[in-house]
Amino acid sequence: MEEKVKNITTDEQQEYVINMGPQHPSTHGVLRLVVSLKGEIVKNVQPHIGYIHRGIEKMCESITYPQIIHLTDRMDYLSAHINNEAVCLSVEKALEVDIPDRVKVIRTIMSELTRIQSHQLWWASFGMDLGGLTCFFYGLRDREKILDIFEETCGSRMIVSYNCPGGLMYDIHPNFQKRVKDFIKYFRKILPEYDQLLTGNVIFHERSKGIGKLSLKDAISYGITGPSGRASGFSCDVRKHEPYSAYDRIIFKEILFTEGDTYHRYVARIEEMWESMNIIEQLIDNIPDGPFAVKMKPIIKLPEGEYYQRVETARGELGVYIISDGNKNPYRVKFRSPNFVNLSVLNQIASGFKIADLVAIGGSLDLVIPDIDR
Amino acid sequence: MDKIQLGEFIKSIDPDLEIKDGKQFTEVLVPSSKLHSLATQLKEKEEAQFDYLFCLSGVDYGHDLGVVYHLRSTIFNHVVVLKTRTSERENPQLDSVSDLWKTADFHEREVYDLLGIKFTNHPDLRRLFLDNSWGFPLRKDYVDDINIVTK
Amino acid sequence: MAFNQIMFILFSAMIIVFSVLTVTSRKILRAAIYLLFVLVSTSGLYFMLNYQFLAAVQLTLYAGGIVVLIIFSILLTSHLSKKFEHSGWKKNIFSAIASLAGAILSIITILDYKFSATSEVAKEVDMRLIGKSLLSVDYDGYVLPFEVISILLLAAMIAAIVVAKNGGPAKAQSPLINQK
Amino acid sequence: MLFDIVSANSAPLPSEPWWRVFYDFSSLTQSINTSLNDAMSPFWTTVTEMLIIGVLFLLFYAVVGLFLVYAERKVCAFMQNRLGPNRVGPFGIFQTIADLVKLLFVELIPIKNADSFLFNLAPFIVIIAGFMALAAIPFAMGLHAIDLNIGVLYVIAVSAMGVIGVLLAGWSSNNKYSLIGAMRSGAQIVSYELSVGLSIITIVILAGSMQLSEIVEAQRAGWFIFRGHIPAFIAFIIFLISSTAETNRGPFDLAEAESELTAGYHTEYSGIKFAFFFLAEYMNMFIVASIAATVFLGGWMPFHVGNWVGFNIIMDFIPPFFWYIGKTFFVIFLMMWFKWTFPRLRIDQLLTLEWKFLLPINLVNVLIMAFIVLMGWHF
Repeated sequence: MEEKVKNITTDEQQEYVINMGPQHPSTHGVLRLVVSLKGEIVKNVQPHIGYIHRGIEKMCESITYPQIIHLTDRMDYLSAHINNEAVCLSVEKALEVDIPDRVKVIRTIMSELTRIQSHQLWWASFGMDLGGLTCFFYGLRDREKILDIFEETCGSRMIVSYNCPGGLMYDIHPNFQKRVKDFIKYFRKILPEYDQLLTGNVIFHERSKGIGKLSLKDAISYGITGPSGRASGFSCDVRKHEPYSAYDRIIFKEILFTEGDTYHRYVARIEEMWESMNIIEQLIDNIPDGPFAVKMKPIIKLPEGEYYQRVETARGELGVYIISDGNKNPYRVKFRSPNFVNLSVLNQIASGFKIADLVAIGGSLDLVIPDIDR
Repeated sequence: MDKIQLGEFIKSIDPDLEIKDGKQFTEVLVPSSKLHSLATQLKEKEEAQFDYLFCLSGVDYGHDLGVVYHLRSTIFNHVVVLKTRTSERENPQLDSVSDLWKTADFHEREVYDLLGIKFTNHPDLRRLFLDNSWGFPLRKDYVDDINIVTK
Repeated sequence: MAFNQIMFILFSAMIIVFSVLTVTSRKILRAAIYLLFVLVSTSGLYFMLNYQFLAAVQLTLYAGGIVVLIIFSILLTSHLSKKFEHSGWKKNIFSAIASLAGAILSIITILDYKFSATSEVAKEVDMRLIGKSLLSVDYDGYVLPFEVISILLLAAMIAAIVVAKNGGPAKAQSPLINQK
Repeated sequence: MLFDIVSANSAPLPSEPWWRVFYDFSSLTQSINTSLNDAMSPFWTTVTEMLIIGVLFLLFYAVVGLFLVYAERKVCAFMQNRLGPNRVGPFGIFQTIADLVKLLFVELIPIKNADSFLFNLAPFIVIIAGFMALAAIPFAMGLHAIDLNIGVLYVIAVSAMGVIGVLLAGWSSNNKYSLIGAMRSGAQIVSYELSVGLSIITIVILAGSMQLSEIVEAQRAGWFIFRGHIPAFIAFIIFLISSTAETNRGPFDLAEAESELTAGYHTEYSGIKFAFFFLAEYMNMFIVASIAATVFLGGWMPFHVGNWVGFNIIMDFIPPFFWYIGKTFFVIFLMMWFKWTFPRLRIDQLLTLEWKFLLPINLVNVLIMAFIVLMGWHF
């Protein structure tokens, strides 16, 4: 044993390795971080993932396109509707189907609602990561209201599966517009409360400003998208650059900051909630009449070729890369999931900070583990 | 640059490359030996500046194993798709691009994990999701009688 | 037997037993805890003598301060499973001789002293008196020792900061390596 | 004497109003003492008195602990737009008892490679430190176990010993999270003890005594927080902050920061041993709150306003014990309010706050207070 100790270099002796996860309150799921510490300072973070790897990409190869949609719900379960949309858009583009305007508008409204509820849950859990437990209940309280709207229209609260190739599963509920408008009215009043509880707090500022800085160069090189990337100044909003559904007919601004620290990742998401409400307000009164879906063939076969479709989920750019050989099953499906990419930067930006900061940084990246593992 | 200009530009880098005008993007079929040098030039040439690797997918083409790189320039907003293949199935090796785009680090580990393609010069090539006792599940010849229902 | 006597015997027994355990324990943190018990029992003795200020100081400084610091440094430097080696017979003999000598010396001194019985009630020491004499410059005032001790403590603090700044962390040993 | 229940100097003066005699517990305790003395030898009297006090404190400890757990849940639920416990008994008041019963029956998981002696000792040290501090607190007029003439110093000294239990728990659990939690807790409590001590000393200067009963008595003319000008108020704020830190409660609950260290030093504890830590946390909160109430808010003294005689008499009718409990729970409510609204600090920020802000402010504050007392400027 003496020998062993002597062989270890001084640097290695300093490291105190702890396992964060797979069961840990702040990893938000089964993520395992092997953290090397020197005192309280994080030297190295190695994510160990795969605890809930279900092989969705492999499963997709043996099922049909409409079935894939239900698998995408299970990736980023907080952006379920947007994930559905990615596959649907991909299939519709490949088959060159014209989608009715009504579908486009409803999809956009639903996407933005999904984004708001996802950010609400993120805000709730981020507050909890920083030790403000009350945030959790505030966030969840308001999220329930959106989930109620989903339940009424889609029949399901989280894993909605509302899209299908060619349109929507069903038409919207007659109450939909009223309830969405009510919600927007309510949430416009309640969102400043979030700022009062957390954003304005001195301790919160101390905990988040200048923590986990991600430069623009790194953000692009690591491919960090979504609010996390935009907080660093990486203009990566797919809704803006490559508008899909009804995003080309509305006015909204892309939230961009340059600082790229935890605080601005936080503010970017809060601002996005405001922006999402703006988008919904522009559309909710102008849902055009028409069919809610186009009639598609019972068995959808994509023409041979490769299709890449990007959408903006609540966490960043989701890419669906489908290689089709003309059969009813895809030959290969690849999901470029935003969380998987965002996780890869954790070591880069968390090294040198304290454990408490690691938790804050992890929270500000807003990781959803099933989307990492797929 | 639009798709045609992009094709011409890539021709100017290396005239031997096979360029395919895909439905969405310009696709370039790169032999695995030229991949790294082409990627470097695409990233660093003033006119191209493909600084954002937004997707890296491993594909099993039946007898070949391949990797598809989706590159975008955040400045010019043009996209190019690089495709490379290796016919070796026992010990497939490709050059890593993780020194150019850091995001490739995780993506290549994923490809190694699911398809078994080894990336040379990768800083930390370990399996990502699965442990060493698994095969490479995204390969078409992967057999798992228990978990995969083929019917 | 009067109640005070019982308490005195109890406290003395605790002091003796835990003192012995402190020096014989092979686990370092246990030794520190036994030391804590010794110090707390001593302060109990002071309380019995109605010397409350000293008792409270004993608790604050020794039990609350020094033992905490000792434990803290043990936490930083050693691991749970670490045990001391058995000391050799030479060490044992020498320490036995030394402690015997000390014990004999104390016992002789105590037996030599004539404890005169008094009927006076133990008087409470007024806090104001302590405070005044601590800061008094009279013949029986303590302001000089007080200041000297302050300077000593200041020097110790500066030294601690210097030690901590100059490669302190680099030399400190992590508890991790002794885990085997 | 150490084991006297009665404190001599709180005997009522003949000129006092009748309620004061009525509410004075010293006559009750004195009569118990004399009747016991008549019945048995002095030795057995002392033993009996010790037993009575011990049993009373145990009961008090348990009841207050259970109630505080319930109160925290209700306050927390109120802050978070929830209902809180409402199933067991009316308004859920038996919820904590149900929890306690559960904790009693939970398996005590033995920890491999843990130092079992220290592991089992740690919760007791924490609990005993709380008990010892409780002894010196004046609950009402003439109602305290021992009235030490260095009462304040004693309470500070004893409450400092709880940290040893925390350090032991963290070290002996053989768990890395626990060790980090214990380290944090050690650094935190050792630092914040200074502020607690200094802010109390500010008031000790004003009161001119360290005896808790005398400090309360000195506030007959008005609570120190009102009489001591701004320095007393600053001292109160600092005491609130640093005592919250010393009891390891949010936003200073770094030792058990659940989002970083799962549960910190008590990660490995289960069942009744965990319950000890849990209870001790609430009792520590109760103790620091009662110190705050006693030293700053007049202890069991009723609230009086200058010349409003009628108002003052009405206030006098409220028994001193309720005044004391009311003030204590007000401070406890403040501490709960902190916990449920603020995010947690980081360890370096915590120490910076203490060493760079609270301590210098406190030192200057003590000087100002001494000057005010010297010049006789206080009310």
